[in-house]
Amino acid sequence: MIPQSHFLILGAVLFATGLYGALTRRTAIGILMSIELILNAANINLITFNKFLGGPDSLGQVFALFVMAIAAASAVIGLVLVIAVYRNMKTIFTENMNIMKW
Amino acid sequence: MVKYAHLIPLFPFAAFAVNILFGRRLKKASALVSIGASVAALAIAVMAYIGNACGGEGSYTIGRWISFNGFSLDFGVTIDPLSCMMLLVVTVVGTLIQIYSIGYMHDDKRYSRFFAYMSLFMGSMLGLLLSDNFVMLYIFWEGVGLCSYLLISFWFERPAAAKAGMKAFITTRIGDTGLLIGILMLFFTAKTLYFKDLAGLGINDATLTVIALLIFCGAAGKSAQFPLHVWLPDAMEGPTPVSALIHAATMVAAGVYLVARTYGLFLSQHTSLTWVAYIGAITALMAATIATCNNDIKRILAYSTISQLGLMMLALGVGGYEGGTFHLMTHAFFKALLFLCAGSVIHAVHTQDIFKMGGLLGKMKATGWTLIIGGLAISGVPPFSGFWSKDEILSEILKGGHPVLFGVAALTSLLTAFYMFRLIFIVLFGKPRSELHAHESPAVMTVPLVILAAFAIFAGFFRPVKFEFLTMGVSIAISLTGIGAAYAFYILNNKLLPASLRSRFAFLYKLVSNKYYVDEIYDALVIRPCMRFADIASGFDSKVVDGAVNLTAYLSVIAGKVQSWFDLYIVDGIVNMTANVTWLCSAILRRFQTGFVQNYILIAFFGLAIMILIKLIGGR
Amino acid sequence: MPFPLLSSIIFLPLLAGLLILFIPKGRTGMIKGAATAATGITLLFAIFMVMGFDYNNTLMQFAEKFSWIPQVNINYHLGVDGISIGLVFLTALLGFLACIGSFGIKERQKEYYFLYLLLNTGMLGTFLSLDLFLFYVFWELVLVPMYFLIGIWGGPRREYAAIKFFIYTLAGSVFMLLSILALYFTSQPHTFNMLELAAAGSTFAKSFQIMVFVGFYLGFAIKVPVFPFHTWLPDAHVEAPTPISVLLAGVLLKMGGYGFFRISYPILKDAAIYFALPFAILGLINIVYGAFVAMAQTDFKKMVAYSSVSHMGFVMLGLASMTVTGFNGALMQMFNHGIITGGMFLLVGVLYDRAHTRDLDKFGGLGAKMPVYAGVLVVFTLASLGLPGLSGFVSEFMSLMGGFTAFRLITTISVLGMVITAGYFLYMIQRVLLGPLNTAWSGIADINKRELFTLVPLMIVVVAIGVYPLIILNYQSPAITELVRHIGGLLL
Amino acid sequence: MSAAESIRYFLPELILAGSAILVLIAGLFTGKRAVLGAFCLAAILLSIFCMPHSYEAAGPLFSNMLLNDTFSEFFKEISLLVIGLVILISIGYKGFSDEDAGEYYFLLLAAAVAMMVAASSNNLMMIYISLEAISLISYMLTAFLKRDRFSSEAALKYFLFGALATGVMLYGISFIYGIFGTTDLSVISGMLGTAGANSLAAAVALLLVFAGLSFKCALVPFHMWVPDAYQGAPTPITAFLSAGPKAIGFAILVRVFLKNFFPLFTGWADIAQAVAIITMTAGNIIAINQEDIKRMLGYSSIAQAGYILIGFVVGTSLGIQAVMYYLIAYVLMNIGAFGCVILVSNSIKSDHIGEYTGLAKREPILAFMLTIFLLSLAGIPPLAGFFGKFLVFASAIQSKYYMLAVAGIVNSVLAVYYYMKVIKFMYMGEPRMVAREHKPLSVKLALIIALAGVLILGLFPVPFLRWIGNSLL
Amino acid sequence: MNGLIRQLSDIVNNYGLPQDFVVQASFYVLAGLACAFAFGVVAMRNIFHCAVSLALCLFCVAGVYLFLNAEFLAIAQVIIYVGAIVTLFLFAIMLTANIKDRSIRQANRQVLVSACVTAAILSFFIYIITGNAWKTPAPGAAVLAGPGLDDIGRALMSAYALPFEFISLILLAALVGAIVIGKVKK
Repeated sequence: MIPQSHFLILGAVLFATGLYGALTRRTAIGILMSIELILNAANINLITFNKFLGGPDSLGQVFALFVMAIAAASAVIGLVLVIAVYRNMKTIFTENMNIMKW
Repeated sequence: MVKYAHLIPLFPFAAFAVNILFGRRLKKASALVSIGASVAALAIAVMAYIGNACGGEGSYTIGRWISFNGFSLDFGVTIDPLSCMMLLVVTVVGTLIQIYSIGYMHDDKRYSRFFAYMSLFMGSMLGLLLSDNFVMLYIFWEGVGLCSYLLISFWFERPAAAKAGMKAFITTRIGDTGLLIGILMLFFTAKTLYFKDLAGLGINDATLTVIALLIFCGAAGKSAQFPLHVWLPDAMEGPTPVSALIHAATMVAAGVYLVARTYGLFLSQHTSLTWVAYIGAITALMAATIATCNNDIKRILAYSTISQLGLMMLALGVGGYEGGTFHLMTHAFFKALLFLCAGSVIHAVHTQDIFKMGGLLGKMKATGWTLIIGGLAISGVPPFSGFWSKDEILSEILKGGHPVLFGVAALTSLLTAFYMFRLIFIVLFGKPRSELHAHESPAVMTVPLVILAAFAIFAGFFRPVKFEFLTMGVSIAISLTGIGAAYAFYILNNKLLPASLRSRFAFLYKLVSNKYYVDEIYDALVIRPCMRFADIASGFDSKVVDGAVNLTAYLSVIAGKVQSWFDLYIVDGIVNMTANVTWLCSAILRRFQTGFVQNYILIAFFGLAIMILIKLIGGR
Repeated sequence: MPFPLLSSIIFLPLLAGLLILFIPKGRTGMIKGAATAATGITLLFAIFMVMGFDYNNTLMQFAEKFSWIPQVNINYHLGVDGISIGLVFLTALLGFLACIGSFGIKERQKEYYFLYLLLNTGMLGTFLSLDLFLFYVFWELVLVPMYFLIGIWGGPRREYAAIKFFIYTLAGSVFMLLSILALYFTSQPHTFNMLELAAAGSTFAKSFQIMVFVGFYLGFAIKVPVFPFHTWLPDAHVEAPTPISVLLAGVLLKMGGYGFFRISYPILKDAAIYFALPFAILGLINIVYGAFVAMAQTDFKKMVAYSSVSHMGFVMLGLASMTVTGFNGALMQMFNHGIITGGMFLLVGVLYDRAHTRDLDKFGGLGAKMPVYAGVLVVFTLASLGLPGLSGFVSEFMSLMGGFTAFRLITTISVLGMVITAGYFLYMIQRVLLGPLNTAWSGIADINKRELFTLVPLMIVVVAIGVYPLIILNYQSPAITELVRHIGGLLL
Repeated sequence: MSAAESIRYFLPELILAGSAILVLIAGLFTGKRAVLGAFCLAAILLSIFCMPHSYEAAGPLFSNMLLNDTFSEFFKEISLLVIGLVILISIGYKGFSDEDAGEYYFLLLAAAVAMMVAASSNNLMMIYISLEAISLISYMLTAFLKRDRFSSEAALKYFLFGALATGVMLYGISFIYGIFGTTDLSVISGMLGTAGANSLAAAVALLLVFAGLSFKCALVPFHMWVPDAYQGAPTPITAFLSAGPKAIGFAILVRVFLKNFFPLFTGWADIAQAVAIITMTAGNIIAINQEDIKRMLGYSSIAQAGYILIGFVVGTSLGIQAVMYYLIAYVLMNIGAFGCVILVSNSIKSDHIGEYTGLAKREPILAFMLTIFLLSLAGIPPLAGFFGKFLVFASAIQSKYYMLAVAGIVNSVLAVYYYMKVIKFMYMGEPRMVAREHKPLSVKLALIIALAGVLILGLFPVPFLRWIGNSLL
Repeated sequence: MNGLIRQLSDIVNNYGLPQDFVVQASFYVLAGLACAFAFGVVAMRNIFHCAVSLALCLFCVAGVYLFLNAEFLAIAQVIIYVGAIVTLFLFAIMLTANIKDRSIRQANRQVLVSACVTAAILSFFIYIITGNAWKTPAPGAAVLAGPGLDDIGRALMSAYALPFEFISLILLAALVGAIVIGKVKK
């Protein structure tokens, strides 16, 4: 039997990886991908807990489902924004997006 | 009759109000307003005097001035021989001098304002004399000081006059603060501010001494006692009638009056009295010596005033209340006379340097003879008034058993006689030293002279004359010596006198070589040491004492500058610094907002990590 | 319900100000008229108030009290007693005279008079409100118009001076707000009512009192101003237009002193006693230091400004003394200083309007060209340097008498400070009026009717109080006695 | 209460959602922003009208997804007020092209629905979803100036930052789910005694949720997006961002922490205290030298959030009242200020503070209004902002949080400087001559409402205080 | 899929290995792969490859779901993520970035700090996770297999109706917004 914590650690690792990516990727798209990883980490947690709570309740899974939907929505918006920026500034590198500072 | 005494000051005040408001329209009439007021005051003063003389001893209350719970202060008037006498003197002299001023100021462009100030002064002075408590006295005390300031710098276009006025006010003010502190101390130790309670205060001597000395500070400032006397000679920048009234007869006497008024305070312990005596002595001698070598007619008189006041203080200091106050009165008359004569002379010759004058007796009979009378009076030649008072002072000193002080007094009166007659001889006798078109002054000026001369002669008999033949002889001898010496210098070798004293020495040597031995002896034995001492004294006065005053003024200005610098750069600097520092922080902190989104995220999560860490360490 | 006299005194100017907002820009005559009328009627009301005031009754008179924000027990509570009545009258009087004095202002008059009237409302409200919250509101309300009045119509460095004044005073008053809140939550039942707090004052712990007192102190001391919080004052005074400096020196400084009288001392008596010595020392520093700094000034206005620093020192000294004499002196000194310094600033303004400079060294001999001006200036100067017979002396003397009971040495030194005062004032007179006429001003005109009209009433007050101080003492001394009895100071 | 029965108490939201769709459709036919805006306003008024009736039965809705209580009602009304004002001022905003008007208003109304749901949601899952909804809509609105680099860059930064923040929050919520076995707040608050509740995990999970919310409220260190987003976004949207999400954020903070997690929360109030102090200090200090007024107001709104957080940290009923009162005042004065900024930029085509010089001479009334709003933000009596600060500090003093109070006081003095800087420029300078633009009626209306609100709230706060008192948790 | 694994395990059992060895082994393999691909997402130079490895990572995660009795979620994961989102990413990449050159640096300047912060946070989380504060079924209560597809469906229509509907609004809004911002009139 696989212990609960191992699933959670998998989630934590994904979370950390996503965070690292979000902090270090140069392209906006890269950051978006990393964010997807973070959302997945959360999802893993939810589903894990749902199982190990051992009840009839399906909250965890439903929540995870909703998260997926929202992730999809936010991915759409994020990518549209990336495209808009690319359209106006011809770049996807975040360090070039600093016309507003200080 | 006494009950109207409180009206006395009101007339002059009214005159002041009228003149200051309507002076423009009144023009010459303003003089009459002031004089009328003075005459009215005089009348009531006479009534008061008589009433008092006939045993109507009455101090009474006018009204409440200030009161809050527990503390209340009523203003009232004191009627006793001293105040009555002074009232008479002030009103008489004041009236005469104002009449005199009609002539003296006739073509001045601020004619009416002059008389306004004069009346203001009269009012304040009379109020001062009448006041029965310290606060009231202090109010009028400052009032007369103000008037002296206004009148000294009356011709304010002359920078010297402006400066002199300021100097006078400040110097006296220094004394006045002493007086104020004294008053405060008195109130909080003795819980009274009335003169009548001063006799038997149940306070220990030490405190009492301090209070007395503080009050004496005020007196010294007003009546130009060493070391606060420096303002008086400069005060001569004012119009001569002013010098006569304020800086000879009345205001400067206020100091002596104050000491006399609070005499009970001094009598109850002797330290302060001794101080008074010695200060008086120093002043008297120093001023007299200076006077002997000065060439400015008014300054000579000013120094003589100082020395005479010193004499009065000395008298009071040795317990000679009678003599002091008596001399106060007589001095008022003859010194006023002398000043007015000087004024008349200056009016005639438009100079104040005695060595530009000479032989005026022929041209100006009235002025000349009255001047001589005044001179005799101040030199203490019987039967002139000065003789009686001075003689009384001397005898009191002797009785008090102060040989040293007696010597000083004697020397002073010798010198007095000398410089007075030096002045008289140079101005009135001999030939004119420069072409002057001198002419007698108009009657409006000479009549007061004559009247004052009369007072100068007979004022001595206001009080019963008492004879101590020893001192009388001594004093007569002294005065005659002085006069004789002066005669010897300035009449005998009159033809040989050059314009200026200094250059005369060389000339004397030439005379010696021309076998005029007498002059040599004179010169060797008397004049040169005398002159040198005088030189040293006046040098001391002008450099050290006066210098000290100026130095303090200068230093305080410097201090002011330093502190304003401090204010600007330190106190304010701190304020501005905080502002700048904030601005700097802002300039630095905003740099975190790099515009690079992943920096934002990094910062955010860094903060988050720290928070979690805190939780992990802090637990729960 | 009786006629709300105090409310009408406070809000009449505000109403007039709002009215002015609807007068077209061009009609300057109308605007001036409205403003003058408003301030004049306010003065009339103030006079009615003084007439109807029974000065043997130490309770609050003409009191008005309505619930304003019941949730936090805030009331609209006005009242006047012997302590505030003099200052209210002073404010109304100066408000009226300064309004006439500001006819000289030519640009943006509409805004000017609106703000001016708003300022008046704030000042009057501060002196009349008995609810700490209301008091604070009015207190802050004063700052805003003052900021604009200095910043728009001021001198060359006006913007710096204005913002400095604003932030400086605000910084002080916010700490006052904290203290107010602390009082509110400590009192049982929670209240902002000054009178109830004063009654409950003895129940507060001493340490708490000290803490709160310091908070209030920051607020008031900056207004007074007490060394070293005085540096906003020279800037503000110098840059402000004449009528505003008049109010600034005449009224705003008094708000600080009034605060001590109305709030700090009655409510926090233990702390007040605890801080007596520091107060005395600060008073001394103000007197001497201010005098020295004033002596070094070459700018006429700056000199007068620093002279106020010096004079307000007497208020501190009198307060420190904890005696009836000292308190009377301090309160009276506030009134007199308001009148005298107001007059001084008006006079400076008169000269500045003609010469367009305030550099004392540039004048000289003006006494010959403008005799009337010279006379008036001399009177105010003498009053200011404490010449007996004029108002300044009475209050300073009383403050010193009070101070002397408690602090001999300090008071003695302060007296010496008066010599310096005489020094710099006479030095000013000499530089401006005396000496040979500076030919640059040969064409200068003497003071005119309007300016004289603004000055004569002040002169009358100065002389009247100087000659017969009871006319003001009668009003204040019963209340002061009550206050001292309440604090437990010396009934001397 | 099950879904079917809940519907009738969900009427206001439904009305708005429906009218959102209608506007979207209407947008295909007409591009007139005034018309569409008027329609939206009508919808909003209608839903406000329906609101009281929907409170006949206050209580859990949709099987306790939402909790219908006065507290949520209060914040729903605030949200509607915000949206209404934003719609008014965006009618007069020149930046938009009419082509997308329908979508624009659709998004605004959707945001309104999301905010109302968020205000009343009683379930962490619901909270997450509704907050995400608000965020997503905000991102899109921020990017609404399609051809403007500032707008799109701001939107992308905002998005990236926000997505991460909400991700973290989601992660935290998942932990809470693991600890309590549910995300239903009212169930959770019954289980606080259990061992798990007091575990470290619970604390950290709460911290993560707090992080997500402090992104919404723009609290340090999750404030970094604010200046850029505010500067780049179209001004009406800036007004919306500064008011709407922040209000909702605080509502949820109060609901989650002070209502349900209070026993756990007390443990780490010190962190929140530090956050409050740092937030206001940083906001004020950086705001001091900003040249762009929108950016400056951004920093100032960070500082304001710090003040509001004081009331939250104190956590007493007075503290919560202070938060709620301050939020009304804040919404009014901030939107008012941005409205003025819109009018100014319409005429001088610039948001640079230096360009405001002499505005008072050219546009006296506008300058006067902006002055009032700024003074209110600075907390000068007798304006709304002052009374808000007063309540906040009062709550701090009452609960002996002296350090917080002093910090707040000092900050409010600091803040005065930069507000006054703008006023100085407006009143103490010579105007650059520019033709006076006519001002759209709608914006005037919005400004008048805001001004009246600011004055009334300051002078006669009694009814509002009563309202808040009734709306307490 | 569970059936498949069961058959596998039967086969393995014949070789005398522990009961659910395969189950466990395959979980750890999947988890490892997921982590590896995740690392690929954040580490690879070519953004196109990143997207691909994201897809694979998500696929493995879907696999992990199977071990949590969440078949429906696993399938949803595959459809939504791999099917929709990653495709979207690929489109975006093609629209914006130039995928040909592999030489561009993919990590920015703050790698080091980020690594530290991430490591810290990761360690915190693992510390917490191992703390085992999680709610567990009361002892003796029958541990159910967890909700089946029908449970989820019923829940969606009853208890979670509101969020379910609400998300539709979100999606609509996202759609509309995306169109508005995306389309530009030439």
